[in-house]
Amino acid sequence: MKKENISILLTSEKLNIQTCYDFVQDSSCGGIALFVGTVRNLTKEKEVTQLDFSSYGPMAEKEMQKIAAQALEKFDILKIAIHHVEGELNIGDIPVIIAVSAPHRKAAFAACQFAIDTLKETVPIWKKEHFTDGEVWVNSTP
Amino acid sequence: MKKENISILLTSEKLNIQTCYDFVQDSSCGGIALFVGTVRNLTKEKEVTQLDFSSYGPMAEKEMQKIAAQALEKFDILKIAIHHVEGELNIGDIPVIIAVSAPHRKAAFAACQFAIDTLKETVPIWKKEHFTDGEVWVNSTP
Amino acid sequence: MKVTILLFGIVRDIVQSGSISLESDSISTVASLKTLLFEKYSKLKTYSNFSIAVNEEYVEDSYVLKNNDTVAIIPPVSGG
Amino acid sequence: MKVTILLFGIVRDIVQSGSISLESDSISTVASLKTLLFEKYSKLKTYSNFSIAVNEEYVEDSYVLKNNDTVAIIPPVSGG
Repeated sequence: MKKENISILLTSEKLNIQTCYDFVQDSSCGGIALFVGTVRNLTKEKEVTQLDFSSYGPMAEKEMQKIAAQALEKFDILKIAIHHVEGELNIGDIPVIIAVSAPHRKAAFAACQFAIDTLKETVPIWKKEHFTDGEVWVNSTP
Repeated sequence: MKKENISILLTSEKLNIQTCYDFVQDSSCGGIALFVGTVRNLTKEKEVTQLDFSSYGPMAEKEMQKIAAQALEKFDILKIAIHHVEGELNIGDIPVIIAVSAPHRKAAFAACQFAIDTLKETVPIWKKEHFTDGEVWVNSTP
Repeated sequence: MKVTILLFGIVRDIVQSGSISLESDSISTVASLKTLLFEKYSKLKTYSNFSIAVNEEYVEDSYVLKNNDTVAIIPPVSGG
Repeated sequence: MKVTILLFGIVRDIVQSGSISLESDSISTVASLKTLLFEKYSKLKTYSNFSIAVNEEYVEDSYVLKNNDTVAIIPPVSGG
């Protein structure tokens, strides 16, 4: 596992799909799988007006790095980028992009799914949804 | 299944990831899965110098349309784009892009994999690989 | 009956033509057309692993052809 | 022993602070710290479904704390 095959980003800037693609693209790979999260306007029939992502920054970056390293170990892939936003987002904005390149597409898809599934379980980032009538921390019904 | 949720393109122009993303993106979707094929420089240890894609154009477009329609029926997805190139490509160029949006990511991934797997089985497009010492129609060992 | 036959990929290279026209009373099903083709273009026997499409749809060997159908010989595809 | 405790998400809202400092001789493991926290911040009992990280790594309740450790209370994450 080589560190130069991993791109981790936690930023308050807009995420860029082409940046992730360009990082993982390589002449030895036959396929690139990408996952792009987008802010939905409906969660359980309530209209989301805005989202806030807050994070435990240093730990979030470490956990994203771990996921990338695990993906490179578990799957026959070449490079992986995991980029996540913090701060305020609106409907249609992109909270997360994951890009994976591999010699063969099956490994690229598997690693991309593994990365987003694991990110949603382990990376200390929290999403607060704002509705017209209030707000809620997602996943946090006490 | 609505036709306006399908974008099919067979072109000799360069493919564009953002175009596919923009087509499928929708405020009701939470995730977009993309697959981007890229031309590899190695097939069974031989260096590929160039690729030619030729197609049975009208039928290829029909088959791509069928795959998109099947994906919309089989999976809980919103929109799908299937774009493919014909003509000459070089190492690193993009022969195919598939983009799928869905309320939930699992369906987006499944539909994207279904589409590329099926495309590689049914769509009448043929790839000729040029090596330094000859050329070969891929998949066509007589 | 007369049919137009489109050739692609390796089959086009073998026959050295992109399109041929066949007129014969012995054409009825796709299977009968194949027999005729192998007689006229014996090189095709070296590469018989192809599918057939009629008017841009895949068909089986039992498919019954009509006059002026456009038949396509589809060697194993390799797009993507 | 003294530890700094970082709060995030819903827990930060409950305690109405992003960071608290705790000094006590009864702190040893993460479990003992939790007991102390629930005593001092009884509102936390309404939301006890959180994980603990020490110095930016997830740990179990049996983890033994050291002086000046940075402890983070991690409610269920919801990134992505």
